[in-house]
Amino acid sequence: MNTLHQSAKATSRLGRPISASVLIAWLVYLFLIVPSLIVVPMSFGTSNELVFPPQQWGLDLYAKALDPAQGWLSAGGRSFVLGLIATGLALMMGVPAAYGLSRTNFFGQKALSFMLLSPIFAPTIVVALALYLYFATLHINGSMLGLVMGHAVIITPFLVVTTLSGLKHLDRNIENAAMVMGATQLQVFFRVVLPAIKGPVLSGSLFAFLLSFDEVIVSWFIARSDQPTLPVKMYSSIQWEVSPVLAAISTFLVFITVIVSLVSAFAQPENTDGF
Amino acid sequence: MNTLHQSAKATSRLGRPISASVLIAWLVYLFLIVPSLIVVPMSFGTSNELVFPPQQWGLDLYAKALDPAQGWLSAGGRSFVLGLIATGLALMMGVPAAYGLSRTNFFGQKALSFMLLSPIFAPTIVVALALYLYFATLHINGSMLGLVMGHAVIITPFLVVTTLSGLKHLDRNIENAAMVMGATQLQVFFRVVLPAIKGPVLSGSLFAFLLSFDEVIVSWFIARSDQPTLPVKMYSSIQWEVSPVLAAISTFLVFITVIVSLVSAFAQPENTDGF
Amino acid sequence: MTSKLTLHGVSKRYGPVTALHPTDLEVREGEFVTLLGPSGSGKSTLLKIIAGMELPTEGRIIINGRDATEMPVRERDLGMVFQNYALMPHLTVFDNVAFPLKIRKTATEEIRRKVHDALKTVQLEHLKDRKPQALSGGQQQRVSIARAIVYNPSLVLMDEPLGALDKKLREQLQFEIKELHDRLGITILYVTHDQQEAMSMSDRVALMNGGRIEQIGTPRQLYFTPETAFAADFLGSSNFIDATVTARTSERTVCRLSSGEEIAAPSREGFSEGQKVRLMVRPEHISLLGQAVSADRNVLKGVTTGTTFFGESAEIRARLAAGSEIAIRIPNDYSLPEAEPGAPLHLEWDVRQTHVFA
Amino acid sequence: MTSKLTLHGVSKRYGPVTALHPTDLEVREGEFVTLLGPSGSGKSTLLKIIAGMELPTEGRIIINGRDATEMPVRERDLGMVFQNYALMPHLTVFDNVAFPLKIRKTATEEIRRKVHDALKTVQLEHLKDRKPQALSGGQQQRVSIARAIVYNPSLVLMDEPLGALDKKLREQLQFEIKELHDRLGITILYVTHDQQEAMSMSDRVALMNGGRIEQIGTPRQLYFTPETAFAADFLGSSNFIDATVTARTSERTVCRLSSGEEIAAPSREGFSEGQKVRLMVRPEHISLLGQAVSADRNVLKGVTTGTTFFGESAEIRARLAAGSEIAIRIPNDYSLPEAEPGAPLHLEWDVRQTHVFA
Repeated sequence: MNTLHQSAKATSRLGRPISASVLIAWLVYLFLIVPSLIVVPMSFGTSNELVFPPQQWGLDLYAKALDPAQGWLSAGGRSFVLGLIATGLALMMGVPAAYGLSRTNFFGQKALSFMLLSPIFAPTIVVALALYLYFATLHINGSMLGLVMGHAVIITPFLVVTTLSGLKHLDRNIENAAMVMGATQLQVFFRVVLPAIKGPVLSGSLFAFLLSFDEVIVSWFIARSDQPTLPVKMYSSIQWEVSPVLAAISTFLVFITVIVSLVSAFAQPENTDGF
Repeated sequence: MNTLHQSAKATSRLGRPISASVLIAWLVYLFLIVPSLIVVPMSFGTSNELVFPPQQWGLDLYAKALDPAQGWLSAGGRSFVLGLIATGLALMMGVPAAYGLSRTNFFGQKALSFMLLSPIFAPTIVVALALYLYFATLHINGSMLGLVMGHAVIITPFLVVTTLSGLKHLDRNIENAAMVMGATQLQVFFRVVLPAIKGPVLSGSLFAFLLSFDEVIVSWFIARSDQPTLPVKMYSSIQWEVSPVLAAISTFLVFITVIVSLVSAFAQPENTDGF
Repeated sequence: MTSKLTLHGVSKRYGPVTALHPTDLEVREGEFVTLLGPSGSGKSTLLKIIAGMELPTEGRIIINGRDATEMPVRERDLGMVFQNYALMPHLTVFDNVAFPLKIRKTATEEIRRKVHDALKTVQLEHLKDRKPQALSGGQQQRVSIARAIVYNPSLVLMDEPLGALDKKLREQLQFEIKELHDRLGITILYVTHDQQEAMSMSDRVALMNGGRIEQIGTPRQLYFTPETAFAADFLGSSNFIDATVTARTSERTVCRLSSGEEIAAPSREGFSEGQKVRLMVRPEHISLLGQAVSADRNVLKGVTTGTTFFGESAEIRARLAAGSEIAIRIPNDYSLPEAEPGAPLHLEWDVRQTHVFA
Repeated sequence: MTSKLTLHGVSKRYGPVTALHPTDLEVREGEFVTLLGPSGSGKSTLLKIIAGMELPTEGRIIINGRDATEMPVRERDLGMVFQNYALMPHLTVFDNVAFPLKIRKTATEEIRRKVHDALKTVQLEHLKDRKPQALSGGQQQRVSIARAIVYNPSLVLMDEPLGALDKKLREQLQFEIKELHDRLGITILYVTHDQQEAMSMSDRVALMNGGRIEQIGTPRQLYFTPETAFAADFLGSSNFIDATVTARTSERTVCRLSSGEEIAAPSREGFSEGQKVRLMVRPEHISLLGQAVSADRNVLKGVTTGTTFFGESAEIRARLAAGSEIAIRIPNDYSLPEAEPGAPLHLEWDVRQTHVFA
């Protein structure tokens, strides 16, 4: 009687097959993440070739990456500004569009919603080619305007999706309550809806910024070859030779990505406003 | 008294500002979709240059695209097979991993789940570079194995996400009920969990297949130049000249995308099993 | 007393479907009126039309003397309390209650004072700086009530406000809302599907069924003189017995059951001899031990089929000689013997508690 | 009768938190035992330990004579019904009920027969080809019950099975489950937080509070002789009055209120003169019109503060001379005059219905 059972034992006995799937999760994770991670130690090498592990350790590659003459800094700055403007444009289009979609019941809303999101599924190469041809007729290839509009086309659907998911968790009656209390539709949108979904919208904006910041193909078509974005410059330089400085740039990009997605993950959970 | 109000009037008066946001949704949609659509009429032109609208209509470009000597057919076949195998591999890794993630409560599960999904946020160019370097040490660059593994790295996180969303709607007590009734953990997984989430898993698989079928950058690094995937072959041919036959190929890709995403949209809604 | 809400022949059709037949209703100043009915009975449609979220197909709505039929929601001068509180998650309790005043551009000092008073009324001053999510369901609904009364609207609508709360809390808030109504003299139109809630809170209840008001009156009128079988069945418990009218005077209608036993009921218009009817008597009006039989009591024989213990009362189920099952609700006593299944029973009740329906 | 479930000193701790103190419990063959308690009282923890979803920190579990303490869930030979039905959405009603039999590799013909019988028991044969989502909540729970009894397990666990249903359906299924239990002789361990449900269905009720069984007994024992103030308050309505013991014989304990009035109660162990106590009397045991005062009746003076109409009964609230509020539940009569607030009242009740708690 009254034998003591340790909870560790309980977990291992009752939960064994579940632990198996946790093990699978870890293995899959390693499979997915290892390649991206070996770049990081490589970036702290000094040799002129990319090898793992590096034979000598140092910060030479970072010094080279930060050398203004190499053009990496200006490309990075260009990508940053482009990302900001494109995200701003996507916000102004995507949030009202998502609100319109989620708050009306009219014939074809389903279809519109499906079509609005279809660019997410569309092949990048086709979108890139199409944008190139389209912008050629508008004579905006090679301009910042072209890049901003191209990126906005790519990232707006993602903002629509994240905004829609935020709106789905927003009780429709909160808007009704505001209207009964005397608010106009504009007041409802700006004082009730927007503040309530700011978490998902912020998270979606960060994600959209990352997408823009990392985008290669559309930018490659549209950007002027002497004014590349950061990923385009990386891509161009890889086409000729895999320069070790790329490991440093890649590590920097991984770092930015981790930071932004961490921030985004904290902004995501709903009902955390102000906590 | 007893005035008749037409509901059209009601909508326009009470719902005006909402109609405004619907209008925005349509305009945004046009902005996003028009570029991709102008490729379609172009593909029915016959001239040697890509112009809109085409001066003459015909199917010449399609005939050229289907000519085996041009290599488009074999590239398409290669992409198709690659997509199937990579999706299969991603299914075998992603579904058990998602199940493991969603059905356990242990320290670090949140972190693991975040890391498992982080490749979605990772810059493609970095992943491509990293995979290239990694596969070089494994000597599988240029092989189908390399392509399959590279694509699996890219698409597995998406399968994990869709499977997780399916599992979130599955009442945990359904599994408990099966166990109380005498089922083993394996029986629970195969006879209860899998059939119940087959909608989201199918939808996620289709999405994963599309991602693989449309993927450019990773394939461009890994594939042998004489055995390109369809998007890589398109990309290579654009680098030299924008051949009109690309409009036909693009139209075909758009068509495939629309079909697959329609099927996926029908598989998505939960609780529709068997209806 | 002045009328705060008047509906003249308000109806709603969706294409060929009629959600609400032409309906008249008046709510007087300070009155507590409840729309009671099962889901699909039209009570929500009616509420939405009054709030302005739907337009009526026909009819006119007068709120506080002004024709509000085509008025936008925000001009109708209503307060509203929703089942799921509908508080703004990004605002504190104070700012939620201040919202309607800010919309009205009330002066800051007046806002502070009015919000303070409203929160004091619902006893939540101490929580004014919390976010709604940090409150319990009952507290959230109290905030929502404070928000609906702080700007002193003509009429407060309450849409199943206690539906999301558990039983103990529901009873407590019933009491609080009723007390608030009596103390502040606000006019309330309340919607619920819970007959107990409707009866214990309302001045008048409008019982809805199939898109129309089936009966309207005080809770006592609905309970003791239901006009239809639906009203009898929906409010309180009820036993129905099939019978045929055999005799009729201006005072009494006598009906015969299939067993040959006869039951008397007070006469109502519209029944004739030979007509098939349904008799109704409530479980708690039936007594068990036969007293001296008088002309004022109906008596039936039956056989016990089971008993259920409910604490403050117990239910005995019996099968009548006429075949149907009947429930008898008796006050519970300590010393009450459990009735054995199969034991013969004599049931009796006051003739005045017998109701006849077609 | 043999024991289907025996718990010996079963407890559960999560680190420093004790979710369940050492608990003994026995459920005999054919018995209907209910674990009743508020959320956090330990009833769910106890159920999970019995089902095998949690392991006890200490103690032993015997199911149908076999030590099941460390047995995996699937070998414990239990049936279980969950609040949200837990039916498999991809299987038809027939296949859901057949699932446990297929797991046991029962012959196809026997499966067909047993599933048919089980569905007939819950009156759902005609829906056997539907998917669960095409059924109402009540029908889904009946399928779930059929699935839990089709393989004739030693013990059927029911975890708040009626919690997701509305009131009318809940009452109907209470009746059906009880009838099924009586007819098939199955052994049921039922969990609920609804005291009405526990009292009307159970052979015995184990009232849980703070991680232990506070009192166990028949519904009548718990209702009429509650051993603690918690039990008195959780089952049924109750009025508590503060008092001090002034005299004590083996039969009666006399207590004085702050107003100087005296109340008598049957004597129980453990109270001494001068001790502060809480007296309890249930609202329905109090009568209004003072009969000839006898030694067997307690009498108090009060003033009406309000009345609430509930249909079959009405509640009068009064303030005692001693200060506290008290509720009186009286059977509703047609002719009952509404008591005016402020009217003086004489309350009286049987000494035997008075309970004393520390």
